[in-house]
Amino acid sequence: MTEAVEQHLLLKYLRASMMPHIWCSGCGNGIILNSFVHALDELQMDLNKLVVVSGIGCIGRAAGYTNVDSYHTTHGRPIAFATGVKLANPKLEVIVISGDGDLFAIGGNHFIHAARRNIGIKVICANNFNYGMTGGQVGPTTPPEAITTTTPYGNIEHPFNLVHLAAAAGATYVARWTTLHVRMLTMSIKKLLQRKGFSFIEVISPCPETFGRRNKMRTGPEMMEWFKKASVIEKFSDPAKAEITTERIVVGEFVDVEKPTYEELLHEKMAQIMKEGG
Amino acid sequence: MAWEKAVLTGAHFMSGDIACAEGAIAAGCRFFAGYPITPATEIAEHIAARMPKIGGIYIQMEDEIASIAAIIGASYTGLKAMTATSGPGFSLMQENIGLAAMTETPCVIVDVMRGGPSTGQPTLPGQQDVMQAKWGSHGDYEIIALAPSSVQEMFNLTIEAFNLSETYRVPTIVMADEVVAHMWEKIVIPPAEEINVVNRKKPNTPPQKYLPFMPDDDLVPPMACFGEGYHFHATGLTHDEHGHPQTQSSEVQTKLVRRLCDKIRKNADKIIRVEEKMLEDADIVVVAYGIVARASLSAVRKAREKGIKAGLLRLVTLWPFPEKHVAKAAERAKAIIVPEMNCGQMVREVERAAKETPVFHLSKLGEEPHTPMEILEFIRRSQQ
Amino acid sequence: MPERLWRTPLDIEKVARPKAEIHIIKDQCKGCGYCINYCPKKVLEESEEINARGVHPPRVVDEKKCILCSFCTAVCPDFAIFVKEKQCKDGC
Amino acid sequence: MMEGEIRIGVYVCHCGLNIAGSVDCEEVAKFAGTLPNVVLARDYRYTCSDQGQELIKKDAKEYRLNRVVVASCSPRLHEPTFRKVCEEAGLNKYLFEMANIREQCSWVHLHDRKAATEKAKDLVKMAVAKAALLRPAEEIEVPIIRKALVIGGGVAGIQAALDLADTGYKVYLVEKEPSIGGMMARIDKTFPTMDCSICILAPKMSDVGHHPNIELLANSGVVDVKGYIGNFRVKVLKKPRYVKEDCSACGECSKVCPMVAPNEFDAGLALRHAIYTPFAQAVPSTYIIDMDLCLNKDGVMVCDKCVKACERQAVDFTMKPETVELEVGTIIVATGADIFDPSALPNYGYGKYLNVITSLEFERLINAGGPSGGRLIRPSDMTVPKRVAFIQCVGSRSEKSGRTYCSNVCCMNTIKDSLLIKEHWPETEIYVFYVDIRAYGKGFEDLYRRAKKEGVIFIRGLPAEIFEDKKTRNLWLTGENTLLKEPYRMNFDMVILSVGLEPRKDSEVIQRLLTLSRTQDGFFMEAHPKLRPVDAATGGIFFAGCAEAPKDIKDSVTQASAAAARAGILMAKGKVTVEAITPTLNVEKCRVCGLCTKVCPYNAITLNKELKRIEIVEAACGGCGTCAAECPSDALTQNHFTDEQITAQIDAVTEYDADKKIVAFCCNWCAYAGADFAGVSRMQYPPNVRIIRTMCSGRVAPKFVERAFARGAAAVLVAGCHPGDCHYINANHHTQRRVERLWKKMEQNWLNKERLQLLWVSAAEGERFASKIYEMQKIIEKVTPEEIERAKKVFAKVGGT
Repeated sequence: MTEAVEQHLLLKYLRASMMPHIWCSGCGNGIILNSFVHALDELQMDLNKLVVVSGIGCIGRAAGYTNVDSYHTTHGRPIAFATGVKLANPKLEVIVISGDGDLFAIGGNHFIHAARRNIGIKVICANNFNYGMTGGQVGPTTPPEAITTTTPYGNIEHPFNLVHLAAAAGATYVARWTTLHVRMLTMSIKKLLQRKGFSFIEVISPCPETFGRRNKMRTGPEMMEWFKKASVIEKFSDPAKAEITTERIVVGEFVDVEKPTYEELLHEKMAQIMKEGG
Repeated sequence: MAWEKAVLTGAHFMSGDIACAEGAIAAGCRFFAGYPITPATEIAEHIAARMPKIGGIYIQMEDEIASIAAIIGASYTGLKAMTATSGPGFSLMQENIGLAAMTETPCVIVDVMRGGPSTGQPTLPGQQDVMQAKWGSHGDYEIIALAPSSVQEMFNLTIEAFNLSETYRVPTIVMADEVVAHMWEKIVIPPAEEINVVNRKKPNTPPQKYLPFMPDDDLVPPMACFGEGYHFHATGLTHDEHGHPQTQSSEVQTKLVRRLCDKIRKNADKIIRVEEKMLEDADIVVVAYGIVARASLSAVRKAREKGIKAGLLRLVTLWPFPEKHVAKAAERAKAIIVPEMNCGQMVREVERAAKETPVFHLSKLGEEPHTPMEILEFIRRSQQ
Repeated sequence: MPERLWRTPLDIEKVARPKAEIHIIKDQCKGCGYCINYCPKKVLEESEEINARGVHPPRVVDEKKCILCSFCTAVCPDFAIFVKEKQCKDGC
Repeated sequence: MMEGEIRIGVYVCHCGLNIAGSVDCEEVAKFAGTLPNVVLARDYRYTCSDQGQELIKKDAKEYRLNRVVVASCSPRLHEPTFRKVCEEAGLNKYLFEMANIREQCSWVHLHDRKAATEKAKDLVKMAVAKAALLRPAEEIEVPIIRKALVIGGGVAGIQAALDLADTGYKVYLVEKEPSIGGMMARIDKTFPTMDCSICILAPKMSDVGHHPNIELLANSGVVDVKGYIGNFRVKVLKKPRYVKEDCSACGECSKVCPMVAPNEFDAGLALRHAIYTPFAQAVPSTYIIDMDLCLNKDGVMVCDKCVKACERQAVDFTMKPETVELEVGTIIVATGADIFDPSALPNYGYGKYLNVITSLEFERLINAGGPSGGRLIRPSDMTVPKRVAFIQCVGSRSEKSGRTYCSNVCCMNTIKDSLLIKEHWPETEIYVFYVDIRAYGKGFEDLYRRAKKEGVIFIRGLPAEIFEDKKTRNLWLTGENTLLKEPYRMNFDMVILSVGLEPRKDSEVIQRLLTLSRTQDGFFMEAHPKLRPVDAATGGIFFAGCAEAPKDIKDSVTQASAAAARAGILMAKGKVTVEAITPTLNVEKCRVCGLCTKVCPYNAITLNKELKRIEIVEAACGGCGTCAAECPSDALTQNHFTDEQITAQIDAVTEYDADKKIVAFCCNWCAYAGADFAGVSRMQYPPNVRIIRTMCSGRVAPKFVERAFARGAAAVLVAGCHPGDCHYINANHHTQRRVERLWKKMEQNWLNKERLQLLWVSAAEGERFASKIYEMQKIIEKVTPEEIERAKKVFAKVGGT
């Protein structure tokens, strides 16, 4: 075999000086980042027009790792920040990569309102069912009865169904994949990058260290096997029924519609007002 | 549209909030994100009406946290950005004011102060947020805060605030109060060319050489913006010149945090503005800011008529605190009076600067601001 | 069609199979094992050696078996493996 | 009908010598004249002839006949004919009855004129007895859905579909392979005209693809069929192609696909990719992914090369199997045939010797579009053979292969192939080893001559064995030249096995779904070999192509057009009359127990709980009569097969010499047809069986059997279709249940239960029927008079004489 004399094909999309990343062995975040840069590569995106924004949490480091304009905001606020960026320069492709806790617990309000406004930002959510960076506490997507450091006797909260939430809030593109469906994920991300409106992809991501370990899935491969066994690919099925259980994980695309974005409508109005104005 | 055209040159009769909005526009602000709150709402309303006409962006966010986050984003994308709020909203913004300070984001926050704490008295004036403005967010940092005391100053100081925040890459706060904000007065907006507008320093290095947080001699790093091809990273984490997180190094932490403070402290003389009235021979010095300074001035005048050597030191800049000016005034003064619409906030800074000179605090909460009579009375008494 | 197919197809030689060149950046590997588990051709296995991160990076069992699907490249969380088509004149 | 006097006319038919040859028809007629209600009895040479028919009409008026009985051939053949005559004579066609004295009498007792005549009398007596009780009936009309289903997309299916579609009917064409075209698409040239097979087929294929009236369901299979003539509800399972119809068949995906496997279409002589199209002219042209081969088979999308290569983004790994429901009025079965696998004959070494190939492999090799680009080469060394041998009847006409029939196409195919070789490589020495050369068709003989003229050598006598020369990989053929009566031992470069055609391995599936019958060879059986050669016994279903028997292309196309025409006739009429053999309910007697609703295979009887009553949906009724047999209170009567009528038949049989007779109840579709088949094949069996025809063995109520025994019958036979083949879905389950109950009862009463026999026999199993009668003959010989008497007593209460 050939020894690795040369650099990784996709290294140019990463901040080499920050590699290797901080993520644990078997963590799905790396796969998501990998899939994301694959998509950039396949689309030959203009990197000068790309802004990656992330919040707080393990996946929050993703912004720093992608070698484009990037910003690492406070906990829960990436979408609000991204809204400012997108409106300030609609030509920019603004991608928010963050976690389930950041986007749907502390940041939930910003998510639903950005979706409602149909701001043309793209959100990729790594859903690992817990707060990994702080050591595995219960989160808005933690499955019932799951053991976390703050639900030592099993979770009694009802988790969010993120794709249903996104669809209900008005997202124009909604998909869910697991890190095992990395090919589909890449295709979805490519689609995401080529769309106008508020778009959302949930990526079910293995977190063996702080979640799996406490829930009978010690290693990354064990969690991936769960994804493999349980996943069923549905085509534009009802997101309300897109369950995530031990037996069944519904993945696929759920919504793909076009509607005018906030920035489009805003600039239309402005043009009209300026015409009348002078 | 060129910003000159956006400037409403001429004499106008308008409220402080509207003047503030016009000031922002005149300063080149083209992005406003806000959330309705008395007594700052009219700023948003006026901007909402004006921005579309001049190609600027107005967006009403879901809350104040979102508003400040959005203007930080807009600023990083190259627009001059502002938000306006009052006490409750100002509290919500604190964490991201810290982020703005940490990521050295030029942006302006208007805090129209009302009676607190909590929901307090939304429709009555207050000066209770002045310490929060300085210390509200966690960790060590410096910001700049200005206190307008007239509608004209609502206009002028908003421009000033933008110039300072652009110059020093620091969040700058206009500490207005309900009276100044809702008061209608005549103001004069000068011709555009006579308005001094400062824009942030741009890097002159090629992208591959650019270090986003490497300061020049003035301790302020040149600022590239998203979409300009610099491919830089900014983070709220402690970071080195590259903007790369350094969460373990005390060296980087010390270097960064000191600089963030020093770039303001060391430039304090350039930043600070005060107004001195009849101080040359003043025995009694009134130190005031905002609307209270106006009552103080007429009180000082009345005192002079009555033969009392009183003088006024009006703080235009609240932060960094005009320490030297207070000290100087304190040298020959027998007493210093600090009337404030709070239980005693800036008075502490004055005491610190006044050394031995006795400092009396004239506190007033709720209802109307101090009347000249109240202050005059206090001046008289303070003679004994 | 139910006939029994037992012959070696006549064009077995003609159908060109691309040659793979598997690159493993050993010290980048965190040893999650995804590439090994999901290689459809079982081209990879865990090696004995211990890398800079203290794990066993994968080792190529038989590069010839690789059909360049590049799933290992796609599924690696650590950018530690990638596959390229061998660019070789009629040497190999 | 309310009229008082019953006036029956009886016609005993000679059918030339077919009947008269072994039955004294005059005597039978005389006998008939003596029977009650008979006002006229004649014997006539050919009753089905025009004159015969006119005679009946004339008599009907003159003698004011209000019933007609014809004793001649099987009602399965001529009942419709005579019913028409009755109608023309102004009689309701349900006032006609038939006695089958040919298939079930004269032909099976060729050498016992006396017994045959006696049996004929009995049969006539039974018919007359039933006739007296016949009632006129009006048939109800069922609309026919003007859509057709064609199963199988070979040349037969294609032709049938096109004909129907051109007539203007909507056609669903279901093909299990990824493309239509079938066997013909794989053949190089056709005999005797030698035109390029695919060149003449491809245009038809694309017509199918584009025809506005044809919906093509490729890569699909029929999984369920419900309903009846004119109203079939069909479920078709569409297997996923994993490629959407947007596919432009550019082939870029195949180029990048890393996985390869032998191409079935090329008999495994060439490779294909996991994403592929079986051949250039495939219809639909949409590519398909072989999921068993694809790297993404276990749900994880490992490889996305094809997805990336596809400009139109037609590749879709998320496709799932879908079931489509169709409603059609007619169904054409064109499922084709399989190829015999010669490795079953080890002496020919196929699968062991590389240079022994099948005729189909030959077709692919000689085909310019094939894996060798049209060069006939030896698989062992890719050289062109100098000496080639063809071996005929491999998998045909031999006990050894288990295929005793002639596959019909192999002789001409070999002659064609030999000429193809001569055309390309004239020097080649060609030997054909045969049993007989059958060149019966138009232009066939000329082709045969031509081959001989071209120097092809024909040797009578198949090789016993083939040996391979390990070095040269040449082949030694040893056998006997049966003309010269001398052994041969010859050496060849290549041997081509002319393999036969055999029924599809999965024929049972279609057979079960459509309740069809099959011949002993295993091909589907037509309703009548002469007069209804493309109809299935089940109404509304027709055959085309090799599904029915091995055929060449011409015959397949001919039969396809015929089938299309037959289906077209039904659909053109737009409605079909359901025989008036549905049940009627006597509300007074009905106790609303609901047992009938449980046995009805069509759910045509339902229990209305609110109104506390039984309701019958006539249109849905299949007419099996199982409900009537089940009803404990005799409230249900199956029209034209009433208790009274059947009892009358039983009584007629058992009036004299009951203790020597077998009363047989045979279902119309299998058992009765099987008995007919025995007759058609002139199988001889003991004459003492009397067959009573019911539509289904499910109609046979225990009380009929009991009645027969109560009246002293020696034995009773209940015969129906094989379980699973029942024409009324599963009605004959109940037959079994009932017979078993009777057996138990007989045992409990110390009766020899062997006297009651249950036989499952298909329409093709005349042999089986005949041997059963022999078997029962043996049984009744042992039955003592005491036994008979005991049975009479035991059953007297119930059956009641």
